[in-house]
Amino acid sequence: MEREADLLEVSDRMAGDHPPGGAAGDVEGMRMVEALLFASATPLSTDELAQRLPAGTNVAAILETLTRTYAARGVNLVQVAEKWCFRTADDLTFLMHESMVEQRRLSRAALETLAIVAYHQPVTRAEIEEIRGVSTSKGTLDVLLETGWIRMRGRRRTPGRPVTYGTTEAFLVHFGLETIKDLPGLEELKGAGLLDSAVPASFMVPTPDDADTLSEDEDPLDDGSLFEDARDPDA
Amino acid sequence: MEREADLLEVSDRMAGDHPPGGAAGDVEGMRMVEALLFASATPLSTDELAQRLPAGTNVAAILETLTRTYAARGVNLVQVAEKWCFRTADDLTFLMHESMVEQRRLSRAALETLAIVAYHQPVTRAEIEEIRGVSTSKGTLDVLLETGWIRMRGRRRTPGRPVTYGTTEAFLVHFGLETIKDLPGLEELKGAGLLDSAVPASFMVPTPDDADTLSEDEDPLDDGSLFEDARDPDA
Amino acid sequence: MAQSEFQDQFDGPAGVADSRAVSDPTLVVDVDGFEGPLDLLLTLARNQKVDLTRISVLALVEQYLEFVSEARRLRLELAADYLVMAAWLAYLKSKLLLPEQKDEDEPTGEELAAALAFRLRRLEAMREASQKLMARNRLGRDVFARGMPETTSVEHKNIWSASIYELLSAYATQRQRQSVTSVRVARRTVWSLQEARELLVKLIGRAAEWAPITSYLQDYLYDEDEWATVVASTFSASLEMVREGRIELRQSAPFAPVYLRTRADEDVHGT
Repeated sequence: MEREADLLEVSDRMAGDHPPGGAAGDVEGMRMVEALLFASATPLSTDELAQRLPAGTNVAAILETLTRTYAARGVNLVQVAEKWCFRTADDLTFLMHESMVEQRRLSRAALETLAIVAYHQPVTRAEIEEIRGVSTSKGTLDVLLETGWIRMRGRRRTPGRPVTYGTTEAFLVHFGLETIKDLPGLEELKGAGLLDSAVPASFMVPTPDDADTLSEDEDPLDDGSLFEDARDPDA
Repeated sequence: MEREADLLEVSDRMAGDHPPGGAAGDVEGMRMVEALLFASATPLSTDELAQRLPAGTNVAAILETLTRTYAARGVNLVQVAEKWCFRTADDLTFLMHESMVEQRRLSRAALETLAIVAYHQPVTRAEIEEIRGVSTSKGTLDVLLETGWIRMRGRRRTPGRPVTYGTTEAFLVHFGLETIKDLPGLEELKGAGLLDSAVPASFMVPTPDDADTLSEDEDPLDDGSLFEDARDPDA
Repeated sequence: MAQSEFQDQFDGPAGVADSRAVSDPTLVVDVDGFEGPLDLLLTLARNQKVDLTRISVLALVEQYLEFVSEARRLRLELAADYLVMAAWLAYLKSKLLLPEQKDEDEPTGEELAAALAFRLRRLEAMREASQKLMARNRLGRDVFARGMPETTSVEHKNIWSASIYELLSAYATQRQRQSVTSVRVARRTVWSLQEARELLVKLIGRAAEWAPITSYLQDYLYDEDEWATVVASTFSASLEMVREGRIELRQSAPFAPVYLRTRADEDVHGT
């Protein structure tokens, strides 16, 4: 048979150092082991293979040859717990990671919270809630931290030492702002029609400041207690 | 690298007639395609492979080389449903009792119906009955739908808007067909005019068509009424 | 019959389903395991041991009719399909035997025979095709896929997006929402016409001298909020009293103070 001759030649080349009279001549045996190991749902031991192969097949020699044949390929013949199976080559496992990139939009609550952090930073969660008039779920801040647009800055020097939040450089980059001070102020918001011109006189839009240096009433984050806080449901 | 040199040599021998500068030189590409196809539970298209390989990889050439490389082995690289996958060599079936999946025995009526759907698709139940000369029990189509080999495609634009049936990708995968045009004996049947629908005297020789897009005389399934059909108490 | 109704609904009013409405598929199988008259005809045709393209349709028709009459002689229950087919074949036979008539509307015997032969060949072809199909190397029976597919791990990565417009409008909207304090509409004090008139009557008494209307009201105009209603109601009440002839009004120019006094000839009016 042509293909047998072909394979023989190949095997000879691939496993040039096999002992004469070994497995290399048993082309059919080699094909059978390949097929059995490929289709099996579990790794197979040498004995299990031998049971399913024609009597007298030198399974051990075939396995040795095949191990060498496949060593350089994308799939290797490996031994796991004294059983044999094919496995993707170690250096190619990166191919098995498929990264799914999903475009997601921020929820309304997240947008509001983000905006408040941007304008009112450094701001604590309680302050955000006060401005929004509703309680902010932990999830909303988590999502915003995941976006990389806000960060924990420090702790407010008030009872409970709440964490203060501020925006990051990634925030500026994403929203195309050169500095945080480019965020429009009260008059600009009115001018753009975003704010009703009839807002009460007491209405203030703060001048945002994302300076890295902590403000006077902020303490640096202390990692130990931060962890504690982060787990605090009320934090 | 030693193993690359090794593999290169092998590939050169195995695929001696490949064009110079083809895939044979892309040892890493070849290893990656091997790994991806070995690992995947489902056949992968050339595009799907290309997406997961470094840009510029000549996937088609690699697949051609690999097909030839594996042709003589216990596991072959084959094309089904226009996608690629490894399958055990068909002459080694006798070894595979352990891996064999319990196959549902199809009745003669179901087999005939399956063939009619495959060769005459898109086809309505009335047309199936016309060809078989006997009314089709609902169970027959149900069984075939359950195998996942046939599907409801749409509705024929004729009075009563009957449902049209066609085959699925699972059908191609199960029967190892690259495309629906590879159905056995298709050309002869077409040549003999046996795929004509005799009743409406159409002189066109239809070709089975499992394309997802509906043909001109098909309407999309309307979920509402389809559901009604499926729930028929006689079903 | 429920079955035929169902078929109609499923495939529409197709002739094929209708013509067979009276037959029950389970009965069909009972006739010696044939799947309908076409299957029986195909089996008979095969018995001619020739290529299906060269069968003698006439001989086939006779065999079928013979089969049916034999079945009847044995009092076998034949499904209606078989009888319908028998009737049609008897018609075909007569067509084939009688000299051809010039009737362009009806198909000739040869055409009918050819149509029948075509149907038989097509059915046989489909049976062969199904056998060829089933004989292919089928997945899980003849050829096998990888028994231990390596699952690819999927890493979900989110890319968040929001525009500066969304950000600002969210901020403005929610700040504004919060800035709107509830407005309570204060209840206004309104002097009714009745009250104003009573007051007026009491205040002017029998004053016969012209005096500005507001001079009477000095005690009541201390509250700015009430000024308008007091003046308006009093003026309206005074107009009414003028109409009744009880007082007189005088104004020298638009917006000039309005003067009023009791009417001098009240006794005349009283008569």
